[in-house]
Amino acid sequence: MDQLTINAEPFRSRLFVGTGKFSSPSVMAEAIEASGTEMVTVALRRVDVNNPRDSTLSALDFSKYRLLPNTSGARDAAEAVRLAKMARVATRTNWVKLEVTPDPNYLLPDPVETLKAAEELVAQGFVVLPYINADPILAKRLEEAGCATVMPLAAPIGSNRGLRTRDQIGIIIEQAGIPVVVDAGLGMPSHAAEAIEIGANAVLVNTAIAIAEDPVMMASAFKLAVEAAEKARQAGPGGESRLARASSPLTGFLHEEGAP
Amino acid sequence: MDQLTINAEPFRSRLFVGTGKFSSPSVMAEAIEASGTEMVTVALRRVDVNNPRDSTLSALDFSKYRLLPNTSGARDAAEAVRLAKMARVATRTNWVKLEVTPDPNYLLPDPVETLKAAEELVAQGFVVLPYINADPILAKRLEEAGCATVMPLAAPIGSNRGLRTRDQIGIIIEQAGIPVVVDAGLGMPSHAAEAIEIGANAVLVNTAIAIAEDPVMMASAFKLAVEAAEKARQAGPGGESRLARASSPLTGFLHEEGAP
Amino acid sequence: MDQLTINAEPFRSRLFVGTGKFSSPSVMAEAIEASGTEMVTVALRRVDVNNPRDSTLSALDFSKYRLLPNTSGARDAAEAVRLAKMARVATRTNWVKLEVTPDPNYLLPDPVETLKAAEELVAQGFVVLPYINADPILAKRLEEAGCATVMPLAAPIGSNRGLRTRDQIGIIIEQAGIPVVVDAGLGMPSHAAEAIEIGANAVLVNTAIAIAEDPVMMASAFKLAVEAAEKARQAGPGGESRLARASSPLTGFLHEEGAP
Amino acid sequence: MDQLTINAEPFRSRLFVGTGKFSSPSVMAEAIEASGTEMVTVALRRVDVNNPRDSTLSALDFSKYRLLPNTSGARDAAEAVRLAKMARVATRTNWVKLEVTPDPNYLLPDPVETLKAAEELVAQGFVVLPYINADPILAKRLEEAGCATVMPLAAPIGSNRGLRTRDQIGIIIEQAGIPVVVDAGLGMPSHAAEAIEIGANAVLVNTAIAIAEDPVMMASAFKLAVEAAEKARQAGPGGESRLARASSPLTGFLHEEGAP
Amino acid sequence: MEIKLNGETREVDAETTIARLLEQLGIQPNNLAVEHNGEFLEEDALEHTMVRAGDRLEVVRFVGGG
Amino acid sequence: MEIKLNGETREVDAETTIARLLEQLGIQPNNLAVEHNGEFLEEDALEHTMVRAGDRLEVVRFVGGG
Amino acid sequence: MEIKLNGETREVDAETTIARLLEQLGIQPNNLAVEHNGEFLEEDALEHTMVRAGDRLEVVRFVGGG
Amino acid sequence: MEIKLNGETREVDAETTIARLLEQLGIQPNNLAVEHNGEFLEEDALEHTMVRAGDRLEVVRFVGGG
Repeated sequence: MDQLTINAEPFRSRLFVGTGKFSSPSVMAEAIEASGTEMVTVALRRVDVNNPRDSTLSALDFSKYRLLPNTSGARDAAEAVRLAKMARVATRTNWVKLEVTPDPNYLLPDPVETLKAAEELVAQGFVVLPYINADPILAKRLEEAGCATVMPLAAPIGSNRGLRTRDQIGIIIEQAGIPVVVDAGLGMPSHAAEAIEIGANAVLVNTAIAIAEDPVMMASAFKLAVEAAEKARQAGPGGESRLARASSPLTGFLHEEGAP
Repeated sequence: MDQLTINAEPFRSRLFVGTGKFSSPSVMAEAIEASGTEMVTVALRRVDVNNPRDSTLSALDFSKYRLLPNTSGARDAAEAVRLAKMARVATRTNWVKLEVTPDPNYLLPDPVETLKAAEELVAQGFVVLPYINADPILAKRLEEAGCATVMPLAAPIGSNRGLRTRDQIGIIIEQAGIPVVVDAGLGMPSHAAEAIEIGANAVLVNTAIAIAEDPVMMASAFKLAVEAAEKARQAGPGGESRLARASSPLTGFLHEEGAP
Repeated sequence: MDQLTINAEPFRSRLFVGTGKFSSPSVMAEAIEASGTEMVTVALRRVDVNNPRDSTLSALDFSKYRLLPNTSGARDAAEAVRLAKMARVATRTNWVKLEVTPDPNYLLPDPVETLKAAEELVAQGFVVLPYINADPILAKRLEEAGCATVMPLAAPIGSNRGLRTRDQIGIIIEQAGIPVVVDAGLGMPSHAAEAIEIGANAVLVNTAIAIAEDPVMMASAFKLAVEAAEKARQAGPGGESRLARASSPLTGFLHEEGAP
Repeated sequence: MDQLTINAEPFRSRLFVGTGKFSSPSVMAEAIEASGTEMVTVALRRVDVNNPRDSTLSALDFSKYRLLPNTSGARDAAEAVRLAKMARVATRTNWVKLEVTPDPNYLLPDPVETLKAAEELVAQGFVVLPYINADPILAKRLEEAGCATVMPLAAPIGSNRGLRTRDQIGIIIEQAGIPVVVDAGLGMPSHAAEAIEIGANAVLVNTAIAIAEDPVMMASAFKLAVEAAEKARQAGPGGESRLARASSPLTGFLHEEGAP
Repeated sequence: MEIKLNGETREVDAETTIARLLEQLGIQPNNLAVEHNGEFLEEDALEHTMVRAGDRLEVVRFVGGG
Repeated sequence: MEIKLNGETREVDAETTIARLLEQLGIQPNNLAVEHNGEFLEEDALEHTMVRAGDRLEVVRFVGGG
Repeated sequence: MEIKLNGETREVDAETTIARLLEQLGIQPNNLAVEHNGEFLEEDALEHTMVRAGDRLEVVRFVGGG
Repeated sequence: MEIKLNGETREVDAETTIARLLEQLGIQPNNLAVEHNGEFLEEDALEHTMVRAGDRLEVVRFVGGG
């Protein structure tokens, strides 16, 4: 399994972590630390003018993590581009997790607006990591448009339902020339491990960690699961069989003629 | 998640490992070491009289692992009891993994003979860990018969097919008063993690590790996956939802009247 | 697909129907009629001495259906045998659906008591159709004990959860020399069809029909689904493939040199 | 379950059938007849100038079936529009199954080109039924663009793998204001039934019927399965439960004090 | 005299066969099975088996079940 | 003169309409669609569109498809 | 004079640059991005862009998100 | 004299204990279990159990297994 590289930048950890929905900044910072991640997503929000010291992320040591601002809230390409540009100034990075989610119930991405925004952002010098439905053709087009990764969903954001799009993600992986990061819906370590085992290059997890009773512990759990799956792929798995394959040698003497 | 205890003996690792099918004794010993296990299964076989120095297991440091001899090859209760008694002398432990598998194709266990053998072995002072189909009532009866665990199968031995009996194992776990060890068929780290996540107390893995191209690496992968799942349970997972749950705050300003 | 024959008696319909839980005797009778079944299960209950005209089943024309009394309520072999003998007198048939279900939460069958009761009932001249967990070895032993069918469960009785034991039932079917009737848990027509498609000889449905808002309509739905699956097997399905297989001829002219 | 209506045209059958890959024109005609369908898809191909009497479809009585020409082979919107216009002349219908499939391995549809072609074809007066990935947002946009249905895929064309996109199709159905026709990958009657049971308005089947050993029998099987599922929805299913729900009354007398 | 019928205590005339008792109770004798003091009775035994004080009778019939 | 018909070079009489050309080739005019030099032809155009040397014609018909 | 700041009407001194306005409001200028009347401002523009009556300002900062 | 050892016929000296026989064969006595004519032998019985003509011996050891 090759080193993970996105836009020529190496990542030792295949786990990316979102910073939303934590109960406190310090819990968040500890969980991020425990996850071993090297890239965290952030969102943009209006400064509260009456209480301008927003310290949500102040507990994070930004020298240790690449920031990946998202465009959450954008409902079309224009809004996404607008957010991306503000994010670039606010976070001082030209990387952006492109999210265009017009539907409030399932927060699913719009393929057409996402491609349109991706093309524009690439042209403006952004490193674009688009959140998409598990659509192999769209993934290919985004790659051709110059995206740095594709980030197909396992299940709706925050649903914790696991790899419901397994077949389609398998095809995306098979055909991709850029890293495939499974995003959204991974609710348990086994889900993250499964994604890596079938060939995903990385996973992005937020809700499953943030809403656990002990987010720091859960972050550590996802860290281990991702490492487990990575090792499993390196180890060269033996494959499935329909019939049993004995793991003990045959104990022939029991059944010989003359045996009691 | 409480400490795992079997027959009043504590185990820090929830991963048990089988020692069959490794390509060499040294690879096996290294893989066992890498797995972090504290209990390994072994089988009985005739000594080769013409070449009596069987060194298969000589590479293992028995002071570090509890031996769990199995009765593989037994096709009925009598054979299983016979093997268990020989195993007790050969391995100097009264623990036994009870396997009664009359069918050579799928190596599935016989519920009636397994219960019969379990009752007899318990009466003879054995600590009995029976390999069973994922049958909640049988599991309960084996518990009542004094078994130390039940070991329901995920899929046929060596098939690497994963947790195909998930619903039934869930019921076994819900009703069990003794540890539930998922045995057979766990082919990838995500499978082992899933078993622990749904509440299994431990897992037993052999084929998936032994037939990997790099068994030592695969052993390490399973170790991490089991620890991941254990932590996830301790962390108090947040549960699934049908709809999305936003992980980023709503970025309201985009859609206000007067916004561009 | 051969004609279904149980104990040398032919059945044109592969759908058996339970008569419990219907909202009224007439709805039940109509639903049974609509199902096209030729065998219906019944249970035993005390006569209400103060109101002895129990008309629950009076609406059924018994000349059209074989009665299959069950031993529901039995918690061990002795109770099952006792119920079977009473059922034989009450229903004037020596066929019995053997149920031994000690656990009230999931109503799962006891493998050991079921085998014991089966042996005794066969010895007493009963035609025995045992309800069992999806356990291939137990199925084989019941066949050897002289049972007329095995009836493995798809999911707990009345749960409508579908074929959760698919792998194990597949093995039972592969190894069986007697008809395999999938019983319990089939909640929708697609579930029943799936069971027949993978090779089951028949299915037994009660709750899914009885608790539908329109049980007569639902009975008809199951009838059609079972027939559909039967035909599909006769038709020789083409099998799955991983890649696409074009269903339209290639329209080459679009991509020729010189094409617009 | 309301009558199925597409573009104000009623359909009694919820099964649409493709005409590709049959072993002979007469087998195809018989299978179509047996399916009970009222709409069949066709493709365009060059006339063989040296053997111009192409009789492939001559066995079909076109007065009985609406023709639905597809744009198979189109790799982008322009090709699809070009094919649609030729198809309109050749088949004398303005209905078109829009397929834009640039990838030859999985024949998956391109979301962006499909939407673009759909918009243009709607503008040109076509009744557009687009084949799409199971993408809820794309489905909604195609509806807004004036498409008559959406046709999300269950699995790759001809793969017979069943409803691998179940979660996503469920969301499409929940949000759709136009009929949802599950297309591609339905390999067995149970797959088609499942699609209708979860709320699809119709299904389109070709390969599973055409490559069966007996396509006429298989067509009949799919017909029954679709009817079964339709009836099941009308019947008001009772829903799943985790625990068992007894289908027989409790036989209390067995366990009373004083009972033998 | 008193007997126990389907779990309830009940006063019946002495010296009756089970068949006659069922008739008196309005219970039609078809589709029935009877246990007498825990012993299963074959059908023809109903006519000549006498009910005695303290006897336990179970009378069952088949009903809807799955 | 030579034209390209469905990708193959073919010798045809000069000064023919497409409709007549199809007739000569034994291709029945129903259920067809024709492109002429990459331009889609409406059906009634077949009668009055002349084939000229070097023209490209695509003649398609519907067949079995999914 | 009145401006609209993050959706709320607010009284501010006339003749101020955006940078100074933020300072007055106690908003630290790092990790921010600003839109001025719907136009995105590059960072260095904050120093020399004047706020005028009726202007709309959006001031955003990054926070936790997934 | 002949005995059957692990399924094979083998010539051994008369009047030997099982323990000595194993030693002669180069089989180390640890981690072993022995059946003698189908009867399981406790470990200390190896020293004083004599091998006789026609005896069947099974000598097993534990090996890798799952």
